[in-house]
Amino acid sequence: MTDLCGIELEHPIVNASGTWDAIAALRAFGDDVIERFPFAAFVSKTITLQPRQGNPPPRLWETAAGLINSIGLPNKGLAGYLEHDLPVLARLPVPLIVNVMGFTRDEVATLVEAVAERDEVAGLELNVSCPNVESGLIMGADPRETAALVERVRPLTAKPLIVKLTPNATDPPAVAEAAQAAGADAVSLVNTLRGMALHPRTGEPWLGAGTGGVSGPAIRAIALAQVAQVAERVSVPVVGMGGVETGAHARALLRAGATAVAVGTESFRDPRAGARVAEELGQLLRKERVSAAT
Amino acid sequence: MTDLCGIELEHPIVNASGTWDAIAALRAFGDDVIERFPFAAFVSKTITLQPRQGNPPPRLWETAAGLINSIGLPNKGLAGYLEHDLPVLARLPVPLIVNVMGFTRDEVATLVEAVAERDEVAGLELNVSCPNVESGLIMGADPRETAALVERVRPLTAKPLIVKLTPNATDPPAVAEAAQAAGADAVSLVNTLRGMALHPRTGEPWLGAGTGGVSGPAIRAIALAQVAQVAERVSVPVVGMGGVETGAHARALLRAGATAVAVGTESFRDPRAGARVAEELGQLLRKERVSAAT
Amino acid sequence: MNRTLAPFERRTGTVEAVEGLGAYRRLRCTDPGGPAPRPGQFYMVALAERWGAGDDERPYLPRAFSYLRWADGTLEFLLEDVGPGTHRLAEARPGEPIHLLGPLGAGFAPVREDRRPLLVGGGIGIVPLLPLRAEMEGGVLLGFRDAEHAVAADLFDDPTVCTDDGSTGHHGLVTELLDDRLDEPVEVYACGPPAMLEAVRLMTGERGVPAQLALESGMACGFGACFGCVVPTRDGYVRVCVDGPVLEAAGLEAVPAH
Amino acid sequence: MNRTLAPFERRTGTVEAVEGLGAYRRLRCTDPGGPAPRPGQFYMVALAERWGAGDDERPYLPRAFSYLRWADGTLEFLLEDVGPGTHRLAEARPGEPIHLLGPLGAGFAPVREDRRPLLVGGGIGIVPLLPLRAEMEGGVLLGFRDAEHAVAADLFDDPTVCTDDGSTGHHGLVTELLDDRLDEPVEVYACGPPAMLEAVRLMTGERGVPAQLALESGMACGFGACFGCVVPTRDGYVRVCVDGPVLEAAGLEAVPAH
Ligand SMILES: Cc1cc2nc3c(=O)[nH]c(=O)nc-3n(C[C@H](O)[C@H](O)[C@H](O)COP(=O)(O)OP(=O)(O)OC[C@H]3O[C@@H](n4cnc5c(N)ncnc54)[C@H](O)[C@@H]3O)c2cc1C
Ligand SMILES: Cc1cc2nc3c(=O)[nH]c(=O)nc-3n(C[C@H](O)[C@H](O)[C@H](O)COP(=O)(O)OP(=O)(O)OC[C@H]3O[C@@H](n4cnc5c(N)ncnc54)[C@H](O)[C@@H]3O)c2cc1C
Ligand SMILES: Cc1cc2nc3c(=O)[nH]c(=O)nc-3n(C[C@H](O)[C@H](O)[C@H](O)COP(=O)(O)O)c2cc1C
Ligand SMILES: Cc1cc2nc3c(=O)[nH]c(=O)nc-3n(C[C@H](O)[C@H](O)[C@H](O)COP(=O)(O)O)c2cc1C
Ligand code: FES
Ligand code: FES
Repeated sequence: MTDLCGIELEHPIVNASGTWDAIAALRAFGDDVIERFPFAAFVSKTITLQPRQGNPPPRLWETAAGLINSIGLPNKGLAGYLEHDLPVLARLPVPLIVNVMGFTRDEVATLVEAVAERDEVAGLELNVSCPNVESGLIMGADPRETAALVERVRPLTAKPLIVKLTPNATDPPAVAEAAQAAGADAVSLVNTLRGMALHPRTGEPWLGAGTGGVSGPAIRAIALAQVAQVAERVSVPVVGMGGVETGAHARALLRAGATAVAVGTESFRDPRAGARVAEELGQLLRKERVSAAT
Repeated sequence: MTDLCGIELEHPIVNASGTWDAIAALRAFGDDVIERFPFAAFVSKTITLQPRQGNPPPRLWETAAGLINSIGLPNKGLAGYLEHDLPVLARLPVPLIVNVMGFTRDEVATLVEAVAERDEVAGLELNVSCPNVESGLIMGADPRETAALVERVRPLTAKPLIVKLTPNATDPPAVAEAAQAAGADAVSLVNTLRGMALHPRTGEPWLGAGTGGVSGPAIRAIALAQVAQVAERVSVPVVGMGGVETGAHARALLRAGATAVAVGTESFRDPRAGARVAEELGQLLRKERVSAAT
Repeated sequence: MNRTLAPFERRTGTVEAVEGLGAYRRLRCTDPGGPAPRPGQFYMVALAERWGAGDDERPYLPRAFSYLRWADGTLEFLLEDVGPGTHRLAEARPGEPIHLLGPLGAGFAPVREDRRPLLVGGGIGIVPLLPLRAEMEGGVLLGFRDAEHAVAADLFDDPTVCTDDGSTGHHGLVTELLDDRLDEPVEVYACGPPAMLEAVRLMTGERGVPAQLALESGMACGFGACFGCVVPTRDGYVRVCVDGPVLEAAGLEAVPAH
Repeated sequence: MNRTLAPFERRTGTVEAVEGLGAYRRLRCTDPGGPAPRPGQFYMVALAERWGAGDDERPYLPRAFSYLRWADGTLEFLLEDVGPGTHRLAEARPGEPIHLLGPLGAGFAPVREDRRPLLVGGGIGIVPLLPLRAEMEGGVLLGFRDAEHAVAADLFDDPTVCTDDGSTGHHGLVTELLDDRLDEPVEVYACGPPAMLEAVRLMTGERGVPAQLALESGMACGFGACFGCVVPTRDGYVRVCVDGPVLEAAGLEAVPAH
């Protein structure tokens, strides 16, 4: 049993937001998805106040041991999510964590309030990797911006608030400290690193949005360093992620100070990667206990 | 011919600082190194005012499509470099760019003045990826710090000053703009991304220094994005680097706005990688000219 | 029903044979416990070992492939070597373990009342038409670059074949052959390169002929998780992997070039 | 002279054979245009294709290997499969292109006046001793984990062999055998695991016996470019790849465990 700021998890492995769509999986795999759900909690893809179509394709580029994506947060918007998705997600056998993002503090506040009041929701994750359209600053890259945001929404709910940090920042530990001081119950990292690729023939940017975010094994060592530095500086639990493919990778993040570990891109290669990583991690931890005892 | 802020290059490919030691190469390969030098300019490893032993081993960790290093800038110090290394490096058939780093602005000033006055030196590269021991800030992560440093040393020499940016920053383009405004003749990027690895058995940090810097293909897409963003914001030439293994990778950085391209970790796999990349790049550019003409 | 649910498991089969078929490679492997797919569905495929270390250290993600044949416990794919993933698969050795996820997506729908199916394939796009042809009578028009690629047409019985260079069959584009048939009461089932499918979409649209297009798109996951494979439709972007790959031409805004 | 200069070129040979030798694998390849190396020198080796995509998507960098034999145009290596790089090489197929850089580093120095060479090897560390033995008469003490590893001792003529588990030869550590010989006027030439070399360093130091140790160290480049392979000596860190791999025991602060 893992306690993630009050959210009870069967094991420490959850999905990374935006890398697993339980509703689409039900269409592809049927109810097995519910009976054999691979994660200890389900983190929904980022929802915004208004519906979003997302970025123009192409949205994907495969890079060395990694993926660049420019999905652009397509989603049904708050109302659509609450009406259509939430009832289906309530069928999942695990706690539901809803990831939200807004372009102003008020927007985030509206989202947090409306989502938190729903009983199906165990906790919220704030995606602060986007610019504040008022200040122009990336909310999650600036400690003051992050603090102001968390202070604004903290009073709106007693449910766990997880702040998801961006790695595209000079000092993620400072941002994490600011989030904690402002009342965040946990922090999660890393989000994707800004990346780019050019069309092999035309030389123009390949991705419809020009640039995207890098994920997968290519960022594993960078993620581990940031998780370790953040965990050293905050006392709230840390959800570590970035390139996790095996139980050993998850173990490394736990050693670095993470309480839970999220599996993202690896799920694209294996839809049940979460369950496999959890299994491998469990075996590693048992082995360690045995050799420690003897 | 490539003109890098006044430094004439036979082709656009140079070495990345700290990834090619011409003096050691002479010991391993003999004078062929001089007769068939693989780069259009030689960029020396960072030198500091005082001699440095560097970090305790282990200093290397191989990660997915990349390398993490914690070398720690071992060098003979300014005096040792000028007395022992410079005379040997003067034998190289290409322009010499000396990379320097200091822990205070005065230290950097001393280095720049002493190095720039030597005729063997064609230009200087300022490694600003380290903390200013006075302000505690990473010089190259903060636009004001960078501007203050460049303003301090700019008057000391008429020779080209290249500021090497760190990717571990929220807004590298802002730092580049500040460097340009303060009188930098060019900027180079990216340096390594902060990364970490744990010992496979003990779980303790593998690297003697705890963390290190990630280089190689794993950071290629991240480097390309930063080079493109910086090149868009500054008018001075940009030296692009990060994971370059082939002429196509160099071509992408040139398209993104770079004037020259540095080859780093790939030289560890092939000591003449620079010459190969230059050759492949030349073929690509010729092909493009032909198909453009027809 | 045009969608067989995939087992919720990336399963591991064994490569049995990889042989050339004209310009293409045919890969046969075991599919332990895999259900019978529907024509137009696809699989996400990756070799279990040494998947990577090709050009630019790729492939990393699995690749999407329509199935050429499925017979209890055995799958066949037809591959065109266009990059590191298909190259690695084209070099697979018998006995190698191979990861399979699928069948995925929505296949072709039954033909409409009072219409005869007309199957139109271009290049490697002929693949999903073979299992479809086994289920419905109807004409088959196949276009290829040249005779070497057209060898794959032998998989079909009496198809009408054309090549861009005239090295075999009619000299010209398959869409030219299609044009002559659009006055008949047909329903078009097409798969091929984007340019061909876009032409089919426009032609059938003008002539009011229903058409089902099996699209391709760069995919990371194949089961709706990444939102990366979208194409623009009249009601916004849809995911080719779960809402397609077979989509009604009438619903599409365009067939994207990528 | 204990250092042959390497051609300034990563050259590409061809794998001719890979066979088992007890617990180890022996790889033979062509070495087009490579010069004769000196005992104790090494090569940076990587297969030209599919170098990567093993555990954790590795290997990425080439790996360092002493040479077991060199005869005009042909190189032999002995490998212990301990990770993705050695694993890939152990699986190499005849005909595969293989990248070679070398010979690199400084090999063993001639024996001192009035001293007889005593060669001491542990495990895979016996490799550089074979070409050395061909150049100098003297005793050979070899230690292995067990009989399966000790098979490699057959490469030498009449070595004294011991195993940790006593499954063949003397039961015990090679350093115990060495201890009995240190009163003789010998010069020790040793290569093996860090713990063994550290023991040799301390023993020979106490008894005032000169010893040359062939060290290992994690390497990225092998030609002094990365400063990654350093070991601590009495005059600071030195690079094993250019100042070594053979270093005088007396000059070392310690033989690092990594
Ligand atoms: C539903 C479906 C069914 C398919 N059925 C078949 C089939 O039956 N047979 C068959 O041969 N193919 C089929 N394909 C196509 C097949 O999936 C692609 O050819 C394959 O994924 C190419 O992978 P690759 O690594 O070989 O080449 P890649 O290089 O990955 O892809 C080739 C193309 O992708 C683009 N590209 C180049 N580099 C990158 C990069 N780094 N990241 C992303 N894109 C890049 C370029 O446009 C290039 O032309 C199908 C695709 C789909 C979606
Ligand atoms: C001069 C010299 C001569 C040598 N001669 C021989 C020889 O003749 N025969 C022979 O078999 N070997 C020889 N070696 C050792 C050989 O180079 C290593 O065994 C090889 O590099 C291991 O690579 P790997 O990928 O197989 O395993 P790796 O996993 O790279 O290395 C195994 C060890 O390295 C560490 N390690 C684990 N993961 C990593 C990582 N990601 N990055 C860095 N280190 C890691 C661990 O301690 C592990 O036990 C020699 C080494 C040197 C320096
Ligand atoms: C295709 C894709 C879509 C993503 N969408 C979101 C998202 O909607 N919200 C979010 O907070 N993170 C999103 N992420 C980031 C992941 O949650 C995760 O932080 C990142 O991918 C690193 O983990 P990984 O290397 O295991 O994939 C997305 C990542 C990918 C690859
Ligand atoms: C082993 C190693 C040592 C390095 N030493 C230096 C250095 O002394 N000074 C410096 O400015 N950059 C140094 N770098 C960074 C490189 O110059 C380059 O910015 C980085 O490696 C990215 O390029 P690459 O991916 O092609 O290696 C070093 C990199 C490596 C791998
Ligand atoms: S391929 Fe991931 S959603 Fe379609
Ligand atoms: S291995 Fe690079 S300096 Fe020795």
